[in-house]
Amino acid sequence: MNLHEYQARELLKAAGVPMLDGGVAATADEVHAIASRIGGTVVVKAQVHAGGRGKAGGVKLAKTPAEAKEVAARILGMTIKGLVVQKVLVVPAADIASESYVGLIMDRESQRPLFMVSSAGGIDIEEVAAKTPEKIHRLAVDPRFGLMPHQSLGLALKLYQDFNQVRAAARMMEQLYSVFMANGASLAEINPLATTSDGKVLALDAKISIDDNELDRRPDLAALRDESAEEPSEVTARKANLTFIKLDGNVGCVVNGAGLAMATMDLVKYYGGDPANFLDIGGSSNPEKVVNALKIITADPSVKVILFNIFGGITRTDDVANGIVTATRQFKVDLPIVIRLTGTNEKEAVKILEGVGMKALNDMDEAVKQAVALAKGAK
Amino acid sequence: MNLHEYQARELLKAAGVPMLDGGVAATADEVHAIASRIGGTVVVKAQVHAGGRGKAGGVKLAKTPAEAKEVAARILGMTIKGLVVQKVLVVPAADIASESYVGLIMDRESQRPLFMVSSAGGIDIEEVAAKTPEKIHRLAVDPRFGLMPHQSLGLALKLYQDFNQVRAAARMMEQLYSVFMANGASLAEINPLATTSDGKVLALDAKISIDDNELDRRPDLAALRDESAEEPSEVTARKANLTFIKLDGNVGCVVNGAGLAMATMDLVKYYGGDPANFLDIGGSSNPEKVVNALKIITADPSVKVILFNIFGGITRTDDVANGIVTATRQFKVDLPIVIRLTGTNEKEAVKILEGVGMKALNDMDEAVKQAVALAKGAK
Amino acid sequence: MSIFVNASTRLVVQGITGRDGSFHSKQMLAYGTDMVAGVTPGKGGQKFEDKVPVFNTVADAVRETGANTSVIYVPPAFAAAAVAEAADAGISFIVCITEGIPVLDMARIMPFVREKGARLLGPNCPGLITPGVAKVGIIPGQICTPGRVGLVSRSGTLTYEVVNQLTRNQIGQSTCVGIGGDPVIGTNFIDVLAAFQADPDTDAIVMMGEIGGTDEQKAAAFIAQHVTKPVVGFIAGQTAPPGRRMGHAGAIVSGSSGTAAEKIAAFKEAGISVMERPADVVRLITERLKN
Amino acid sequence: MSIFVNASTRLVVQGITGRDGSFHSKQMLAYGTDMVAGVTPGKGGQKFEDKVPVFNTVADAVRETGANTSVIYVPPAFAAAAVAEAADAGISFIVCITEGIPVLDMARIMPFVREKGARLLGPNCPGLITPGVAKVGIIPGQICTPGRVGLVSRSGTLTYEVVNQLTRNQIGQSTCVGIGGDPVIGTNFIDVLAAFQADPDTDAIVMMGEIGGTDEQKAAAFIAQHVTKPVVGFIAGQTAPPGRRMGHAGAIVSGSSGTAAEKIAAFKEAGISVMERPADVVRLITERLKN
Repeated sequence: MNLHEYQARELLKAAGVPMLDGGVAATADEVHAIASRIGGTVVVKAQVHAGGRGKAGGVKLAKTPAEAKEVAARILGMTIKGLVVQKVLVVPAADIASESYVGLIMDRESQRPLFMVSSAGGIDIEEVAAKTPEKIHRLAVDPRFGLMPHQSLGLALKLYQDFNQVRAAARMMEQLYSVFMANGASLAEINPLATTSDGKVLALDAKISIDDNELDRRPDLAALRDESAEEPSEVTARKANLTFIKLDGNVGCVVNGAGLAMATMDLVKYYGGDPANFLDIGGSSNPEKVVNALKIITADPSVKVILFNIFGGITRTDDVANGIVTATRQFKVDLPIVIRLTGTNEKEAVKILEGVGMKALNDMDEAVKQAVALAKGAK
Repeated sequence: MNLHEYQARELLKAAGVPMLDGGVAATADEVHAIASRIGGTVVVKAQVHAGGRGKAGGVKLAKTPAEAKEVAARILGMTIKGLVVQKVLVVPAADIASESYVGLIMDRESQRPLFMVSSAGGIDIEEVAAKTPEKIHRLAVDPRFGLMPHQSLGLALKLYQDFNQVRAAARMMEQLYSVFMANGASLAEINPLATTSDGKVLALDAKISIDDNELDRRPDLAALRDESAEEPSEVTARKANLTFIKLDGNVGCVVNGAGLAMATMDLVKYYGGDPANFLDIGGSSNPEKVVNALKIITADPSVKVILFNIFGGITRTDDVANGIVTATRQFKVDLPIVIRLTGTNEKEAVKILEGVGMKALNDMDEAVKQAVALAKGAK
Repeated sequence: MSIFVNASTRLVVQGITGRDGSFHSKQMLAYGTDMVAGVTPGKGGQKFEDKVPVFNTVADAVRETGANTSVIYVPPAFAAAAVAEAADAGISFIVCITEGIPVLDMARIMPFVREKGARLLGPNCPGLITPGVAKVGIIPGQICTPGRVGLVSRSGTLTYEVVNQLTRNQIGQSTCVGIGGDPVIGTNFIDVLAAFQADPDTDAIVMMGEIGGTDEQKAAAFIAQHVTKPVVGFIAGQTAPPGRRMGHAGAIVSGSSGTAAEKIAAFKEAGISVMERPADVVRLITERLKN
Repeated sequence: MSIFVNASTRLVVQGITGRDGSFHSKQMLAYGTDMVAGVTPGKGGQKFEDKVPVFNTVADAVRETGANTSVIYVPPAFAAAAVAEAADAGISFIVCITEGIPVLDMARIMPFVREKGARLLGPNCPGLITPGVAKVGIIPGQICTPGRVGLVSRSGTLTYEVVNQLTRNQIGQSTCVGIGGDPVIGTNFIDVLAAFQADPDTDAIVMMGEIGGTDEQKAAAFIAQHVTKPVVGFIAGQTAPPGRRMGHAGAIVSGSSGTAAEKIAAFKEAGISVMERPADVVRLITERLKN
């Protein structure tokens, strides 16, 4: 789960990371009030879960409260990469002398939180990484010992010469690490970590993503989720414990397991069709999930056929069958449904489906071919 | 530094350890008020840094607030093992069904915090340990991983059969461990860990000692020190950064290093004398320390001679010589002083002492023999 | 023989009395797996299905039954601790089925598992099966048949699909292993490939990868250097949309790697026969075993 | 030769610019120790005494000077971290002089030091000296003389006392080692005894213990089993009052052990000649070397 910049700032601030005092607002009037309180030039920043806000016009300078209000009125409601801006963050404009980058991510390879720092920070950090990888310094932190003082100092020495700045940056890395670990983050970034012309070191922008698996036991973090900033169909899917990604085709896919879901989409393409979505109903079986999956897919008008591809393991195919039967009783499904079921409790599943006059195929290729043919016939 | 029971209770309570609600008081009237608030039978417990309070009459039951006041009036001001009772803790009398023991100590051998638990808790736990060591279960916790859930459960299973009690005890061990680690404890004990007749698990008494080396960076813990509950000469010594233990003899010893201090006392005894104290001025040299050491020793009327035994390493002997000179200028020292100095900056030290007409010996045996002879002559 | 589980596997099920744990324990028992114990704290002393003794702790189970392998079905919040408990109790092979374990929980306990000398398979994996001998996890036993093809996969149900293709075409398996797709896993492709290479009863290997990360490329490099047995591979996700970027850091760590095209190229370069669709496995394995 | 420090010792001083660090660094330099670097964060680029380069980090010092041994004089709150830094930078022998380090700090970093394969001497110890070759720590050089008696002690100044007795009587030392008396230390009696036993240039060993704990008894048992060289021992604290009890737990852990009488008995049983007073060392060593 991605946090908004203003939420990430709050977590970092509580840990002591130095940053400029700002405020978050949902209306242009609130922005005026905040800008008045701050005084001087401010930056108004769109709070959306999308990169490249600045280039999309979602970050603007304003010299006066009146200008801030005006700018905010333009940014609020703006759409950036499909997401509507609901809130803006207002912070004083900083007098930046240099920009560094500090990122901390859960690294698959080392299986540890990995620091990446560079004195060449700012919005072009990815280009720096691609073109001059030697400018990115890395350190995997052993969680058994935490970030040790000589390690944070060593990282900070890659960023600054002035020892006051080195110590300030080292402290911020320790704070960033503690926020990361304490909140089950999968990513925590400060970019830019800026020095001002009077030598101070400040976090000017922050990004934190929380591991979704932490949220069940951390209601405080789960409460930070801003559903208004997400794709509605994905919100519905997540609430139903489904993984759903909308695509452009017309074959609606309901599959158990991400690997098989991808392989099913690949096979739809292989046989000349176009998948309408990625939808993984996951491991544990629960008829309700199938009902929700069908609701989400049938809500997409471009879908012409629904393809179930279920290989039972931990998922019991009879549960899926029951879900299909329940769904078709709860609401009318006008689309053709092609069902492929095999594995755990397959016999029971077939019986259940046959009981309502539905048929289940056993072969994946055959099911996909049928679904593609139906989708083409429906055009 | 030992905490009082009521202070230890506060740390444990903040960590969530279940215990009976009580109050601490310095006067009998306050005890009356607390007992009235609690209602029913209470226990009034002397808050002193000494074991065997109960046997010394420092722990009493009282059925009414009036009786509690009366009991408190007797306990407050009582002397237990040389320490005057300044405060009492008042807690409800618990209906105890069983008493277990849970202790956590920094263990030299494993170099880890070591849990010791026994279902045979209570005041006789040391006898249990001596006579039936198999009743004490031990677990050294690896600080890299902390106390893992299966470990706390395993310990709790040594104490209880009822699984609600097992889980409650496991949780308390986790809380005890977190208090131990978060406060730099060298010891944390719950004894008894009691079950009440209605099956609840409660900490009825608690003892925590903080590593003295933690106190510099933990003013919150240092503030818990109760100097009124300590031997005054030892308070003075500690404030002067000296390690001082009063003994029964008449040869006052000022030595640098605990090992040499003990060997000096042993040698005093070897030559027929009796040391008046153990006093270690420690490693780093500082003339002020010597002045304070002399003040503490000369305050003891039984001292007949003062013996310095300084072997310079990190301690510079010239600093010690300067300290002696400063002290004898600041206040009159009526006792004979035998000085043995050797090691770092020895030549400078001898020169300093000779400058004020004092003599320094080079040999430890000779110095001790002289001091013992002077002490005997003074009798 | 087989890899990781075989006739001397003595299995303890952690979370045997839970919904998923009891369902799959019955299936493992029915398959003939030598299940010697179950663990559910607080339920020690019970018997599962009237025959498998249940203990409060894995240590008790090991002491009383000599269990050497464990499979974990406990809820995500407790699963990493269950892995640590198994490792601490001396279990040498631990299979964690549980999905949704916080990644940092795993990052914290993995070093402990390694220090204890245990091997962890998973988490968030379907486990493994040595057909005809032992099933540890949730791979449906009826789709497998004993034989000499080893299979390793990052995904669950896709594994079943391919195993099923093999079995329907009378190509038996030595062991089928699902390594799981979580960021922190105990056993990776290379570990399994090395085991299959060393197993005298495995003649060929099927490897099922996915888009994302670079594990498949590393495995391909390992195969080129160390695996002499024929390998057939698949990459799922050729038509999948690119995953969400994880900040700048995600882009910096992974660079441009992780696409299906890149992985397929790495496979081909390493001499791996690449399946276009799951059903291709039969033809390719047959071809490679002929040569 | 000697143990732990010798002619190939290349020393880095952590905390070289502090009060104690600079004082003792001058003494170590004067003694002829091959001091190649100093470390004080923020003072990188300076020179100590116009010749020893100062670095910001131990890693820099190791890379630039090939330092292999470190001695630590940093304040207690930072000393455990300094030990970890040295170990992480590849220093193989670390001497920590600092007194007053929180015990849990040491308990937390000791496993790291071990994993890095480094040996730590101390903390809260006087260091060690191989007379005529290298002094690492604070043992006064002028009281030592080269020779063939190895000395190990839990205390600082008591060590000096005994070394002084030896030197004044023309009994030279191979290496004198102070292990320190903190609850958590890196090198114990047994480690040093084993090193002396293996050192071809050590003929006899002097071991100085104290009351408290059971390290001396364990060392005596080790000596009885593994040390063939003559050993002379001392226990300080025969007349000391019993230490304060550390709750019930302290009593349970240590039982009745820790008294001088018990330790002296263990020494005698292990064939160690026991000194009644420090000056006895000369007579006893001379006797034992004759036989």
